Amino acid sequence: MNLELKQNGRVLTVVVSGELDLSTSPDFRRRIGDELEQNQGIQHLIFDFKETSFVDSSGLGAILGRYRTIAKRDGKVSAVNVPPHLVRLFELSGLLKVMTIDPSLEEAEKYD
Amino acid sequence: MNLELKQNGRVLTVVVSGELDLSTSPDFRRRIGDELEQNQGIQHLIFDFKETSFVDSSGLGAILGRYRTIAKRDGKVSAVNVPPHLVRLFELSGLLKVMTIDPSLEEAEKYD
Amino acid sequence: MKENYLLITFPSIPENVGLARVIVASFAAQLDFTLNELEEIRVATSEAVSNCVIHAYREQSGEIQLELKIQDETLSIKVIDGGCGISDLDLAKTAAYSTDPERMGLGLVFMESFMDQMTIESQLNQGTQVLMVKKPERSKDSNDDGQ
Amino acid sequence: MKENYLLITFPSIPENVGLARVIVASFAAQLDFTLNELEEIRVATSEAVSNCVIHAYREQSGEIQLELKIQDETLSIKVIDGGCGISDLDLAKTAAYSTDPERMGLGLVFMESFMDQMTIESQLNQGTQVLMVKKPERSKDSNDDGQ
Ligand SMILES: Nc1ncnc2c1ncn2[C@@H]1O[C@H](COP(=O)(O)OP(=O)(O)O)[C@@H](O)[C@H]1O
Ligand SMILES: Nc1ncnc2c1ncn2[C@@H]1O[C@H](COP(=O)(O)OP(=O)(O)O)[C@@H](O)[C@H]1O
Repeated sequence: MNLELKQNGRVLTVVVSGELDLSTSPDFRRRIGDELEQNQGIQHLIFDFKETSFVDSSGLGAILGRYRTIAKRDGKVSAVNVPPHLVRLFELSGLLKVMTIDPSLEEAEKYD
Repeated sequence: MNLELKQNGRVLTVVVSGELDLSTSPDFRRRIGDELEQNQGIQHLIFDFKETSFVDSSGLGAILGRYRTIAKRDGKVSAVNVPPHLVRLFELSGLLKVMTIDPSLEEAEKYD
Repeated sequence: MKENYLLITFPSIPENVGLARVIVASFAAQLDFTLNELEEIRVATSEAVSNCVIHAYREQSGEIQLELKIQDETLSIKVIDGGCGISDLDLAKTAAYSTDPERMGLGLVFMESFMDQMTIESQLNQGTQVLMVKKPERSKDSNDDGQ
Repeated sequence: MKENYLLITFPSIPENVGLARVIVASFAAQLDFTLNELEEIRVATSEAVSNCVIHAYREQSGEIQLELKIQDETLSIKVIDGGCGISDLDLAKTAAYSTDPERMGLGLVFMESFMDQMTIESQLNQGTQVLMVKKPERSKDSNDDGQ
């Protein structure tokens, strides 16, 4: 897994590439957690899943964990470029109750 | 493995895609063997390895076997679009003593 | 090809979860699964093997066995650990139930919904054995004797 | 990650040669091999496993065992069969020597040239065990204690 973090105003965009599972989710939690802690001005989180090849329940848990921080800041979590097999996992897991799927990065960035 | 056979005059071009190993070389031998038998007018053989992901000594043996038929017809065997890792195998195996590597399909087709 | 099998043993470290997925997916590809079905098999495998790493052996490291089989155009995957076992199987299968507050409790749910069949046998302090079975949809349409 | 292993057993059918390559390459990728080195490992594995299928068991079907290990940033691959064995190891290793007129006699040559180390033990009618070892070039430059 590889993460690319880009901040733009109050929005943090995270491009997730590769596999998000038991072995990579600790790094995912730490990297994004550190960024959110060091930068209290971040209110919204956008995940870009275009390059994400695999996610399982360990990965979904890691995504949900980041939501909790954002919720405390009254922010929004959204996902863009979600491949079909991930849409189904997001649905089944109930993650879509707290994370919206946006049609494009431009659309998602309007939260700022 | 998938094979695409195209005849043009006395030249048969074989585009090899996928893996040429113990499990696929029998099919390789049979398909090209049948074609050469049914069509005695074919004198030259060009292998296009652009889409070939893997070859081992079973595959090299299958290629060499086709050369024997062509040699009886005083023809030539050439290879085009050879990926670097295959060049090395061709060298080590001595296959380059009987098969030339040509810079392009157009060049190879001049044998006709 | 009609029948095949693959027996695998490896230590319960997180790095091997991805390896298990690759192995199972390559083995499963010998049947006529769609890409979507292979994806479901990858998730189910990932959940089962992750459970051995996290729950069965916790901090210690133990061994995980994978037994893959192809028979009657059907894939079966057995995931076996010699870990702590599960005390209440019905509770464990409940959606959102987890003994770990950091986790979602969805592993067994995914395994059940992505495979045709999923059964667990477990004994406390002895270990757990999960059996998952799946047949390609495309092979279900055809006659049972294959082609 | 410092140490890991993977023990695999499967029947000696040609379809499993490709599977063995995928498994070994994914396991090897836990070390710092270049793509070119991984390619060499794939060829060596393919040759060793093919030999079990063709020579060790011939028409019958037997079992092949793969023992993969990562230790000291070094990959070792053991390929074990319970087949006919090799009567003259030096002869077998000779380039272009094969007991099968259809084959090139290059398998053992490739295994030797693509791996850092290759050793064979064999007993007639008992079986053959091939051990191949390779360390990433990039790890050889650095200190032996890794980083
Ligand atoms: N192999 C196992 N060994 C021991 N306990 C297990 C095993 N698999 C599952 N469990 C138990 O079942 C519970 C539910 O598992 P699961 O649905 O996969 O969710 P999660 O992994 O998110 O906890 C786990 O929290 C754990 O207590
Ligand atoms: N696992 C094995 N069991 C029995 N004989 C083997 C085995 N591996 C190699 N041999 C013998 O060694 C010879 C040389 O092997 P190799 O260099 O791989 O070439 P090839 O496979 O083309 O014959 C084979 O022809 C065979 O007689």
